[in-house]
Amino acid sequence: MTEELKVAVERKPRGAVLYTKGYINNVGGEEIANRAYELMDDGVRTLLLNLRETKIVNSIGISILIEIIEKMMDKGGKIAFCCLTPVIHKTFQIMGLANYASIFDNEEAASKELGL
Amino acid sequence: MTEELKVAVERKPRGAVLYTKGYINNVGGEEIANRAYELMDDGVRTLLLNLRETKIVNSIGISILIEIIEKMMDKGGKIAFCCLTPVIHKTFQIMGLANYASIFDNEEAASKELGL
Amino acid sequence: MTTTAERQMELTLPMVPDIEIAAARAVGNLAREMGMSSEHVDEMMHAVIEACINAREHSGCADNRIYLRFLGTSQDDGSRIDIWVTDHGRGFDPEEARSRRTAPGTPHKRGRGLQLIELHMDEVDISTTLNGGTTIHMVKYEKKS
Amino acid sequence: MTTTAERQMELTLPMVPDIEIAAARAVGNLAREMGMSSEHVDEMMHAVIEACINAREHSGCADNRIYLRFLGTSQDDGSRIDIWVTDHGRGFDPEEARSRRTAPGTPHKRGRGLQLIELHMDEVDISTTLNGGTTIHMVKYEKKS
Ligand SMILES: Nc1ncnc2c1ncn2[C@@H]1O[C@H](COP(=O)(O)OP(=O)(O)O)[C@@H](O)[C@H]1O
Ligand SMILES: Nc1ncnc2c1ncn2[C@@H]1O[C@H](COP(=O)(O)OP(=O)(O)O)[C@@H](O)[C@H]1O
Repeated sequence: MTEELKVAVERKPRGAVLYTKGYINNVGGEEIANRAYELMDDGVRTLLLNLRETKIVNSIGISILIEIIEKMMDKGGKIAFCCLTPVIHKTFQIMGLANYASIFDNEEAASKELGL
Repeated sequence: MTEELKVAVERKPRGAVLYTKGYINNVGGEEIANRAYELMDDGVRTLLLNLRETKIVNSIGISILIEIIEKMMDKGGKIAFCCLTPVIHKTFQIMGLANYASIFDNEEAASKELGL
Repeated sequence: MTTTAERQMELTLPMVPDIEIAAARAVGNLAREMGMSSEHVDEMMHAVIEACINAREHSGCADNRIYLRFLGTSQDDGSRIDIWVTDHGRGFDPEEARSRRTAPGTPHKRGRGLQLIELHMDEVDISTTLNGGTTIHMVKYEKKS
Repeated sequence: MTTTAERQMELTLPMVPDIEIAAARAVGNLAREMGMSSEHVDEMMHAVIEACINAREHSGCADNRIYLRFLGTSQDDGSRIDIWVTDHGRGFDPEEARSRRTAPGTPHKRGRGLQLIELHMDEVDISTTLNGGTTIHMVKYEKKS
């Protein structure tokens, strides 16, 4: 089965947006983590994850997202999410992710609020 | 289940093209027949069926297509098909439909050959 | 020859209009997940559609159900999908049905379902008994290239 | 209350990576065909994914198989889908697993699968015995609007 996650990066004046496409499982989560850590090493401190084209996540994938958030917080930066399906939004809430990452309905609102 | 067939008609200088989208079963076949008979009543004698967006047919649907071809032949006209998937093409051959209707790879080739 | 992966699906469906699409989609997904080529997937889907239509149109069964079983096996040299489509209906005489056939390619409005199934699949056998129902078993192979 | 339509699917899948997607897709199709809302479909798919991951990650079963059964029933007042996810593994103590949980919303890296399942579904019960395997049975309702 090929349920490979695709990640695209867009650098912004004051941060970056990561676009995901596909299933966020362990492998997909690691893929996002690698790209996020590259950006952090590059000095990015504000990162928006746009999950527009992700319809399914699993709890292992989400736990990797939590690790990324923790790493970014250690560096004094912040991570936010936008364009979640209702079920992914709900899942993020139970998993505790909504506690230290802001969640926005769309990318415009997120960019404005984050000052990207 | 809603597997409804959609049919769109485009009148051409010397005939018409019928575009189908979806499953050609008994209901879908009847839908195509109704549109085709309207066109025939209107004097259309060259009719191309573009099945570009049809991936599945069944034998009942095809038998209705054969009826349409027969009616058109009775009126001295002709019916042709284009943009069939390999499996639909093969199916048309066994069902005998390829015997009295031309089958083209694409609409350009069909229009040119039919003089639409 | 070692069998590396096997997956099975059993599906009971009510005989309602277009239910054959649910059956075809299920076998299509299974076949795609096993890496079958899209043309083979398409052929299997069309075969299952004809088998389900026959069960619905001809079996006259009382329980109004179609029973499907799909078995996918991967082997060293490729994969194989077995499909069984069963109804609890009146049964029929396949020889007699075959004798009513016209040659392939002859335009003919009905009586093509079984012929299409045989053409789309690599192996087909029918077990049917009078009032004991019908099972059509079909196999599709895909060799590793 | 009359039951107007019932469909059942049984699925045996090998425990390979991402196989949970095949399971989720199968139940998703069944639910959609029964007219369930897309949000309910999505919730069921996510619940099945977590149950399959648990079976693969924790059951330690020898046969390397996940057994799924989906039953869809339409009634006058709506529809209902029952899902069973079974493994032939080591079993576990659900009470003990629950006691290891942190409160919902507390960031915690693992130990959320069962919680997510309970949240996404209307009813969940687990039958599990030591070395006798685990079956998680879950139900989703959709009332006619
Ligand atoms: N499941 C079935 N139960 C009873 N009779 C069947 C079944 N499948 C096929 N038949 C018989 O075999 C005949 C040939 O079937 P088929 O080749 O599919 O053509 P068609 O369905 O167009 O008649 C049918 O007309 C029917 O009499
Ligand atoms: N099918 C299973 N077989 C054996 N143990 C299981 C099974 N499902 C769950 N468990 C046990 O229950 C615990 C809690 O599961 P869960 O809530 O999904 O969290 P996680 O999988 O993240 O640990 C697991 O750590 C495991 O010990």
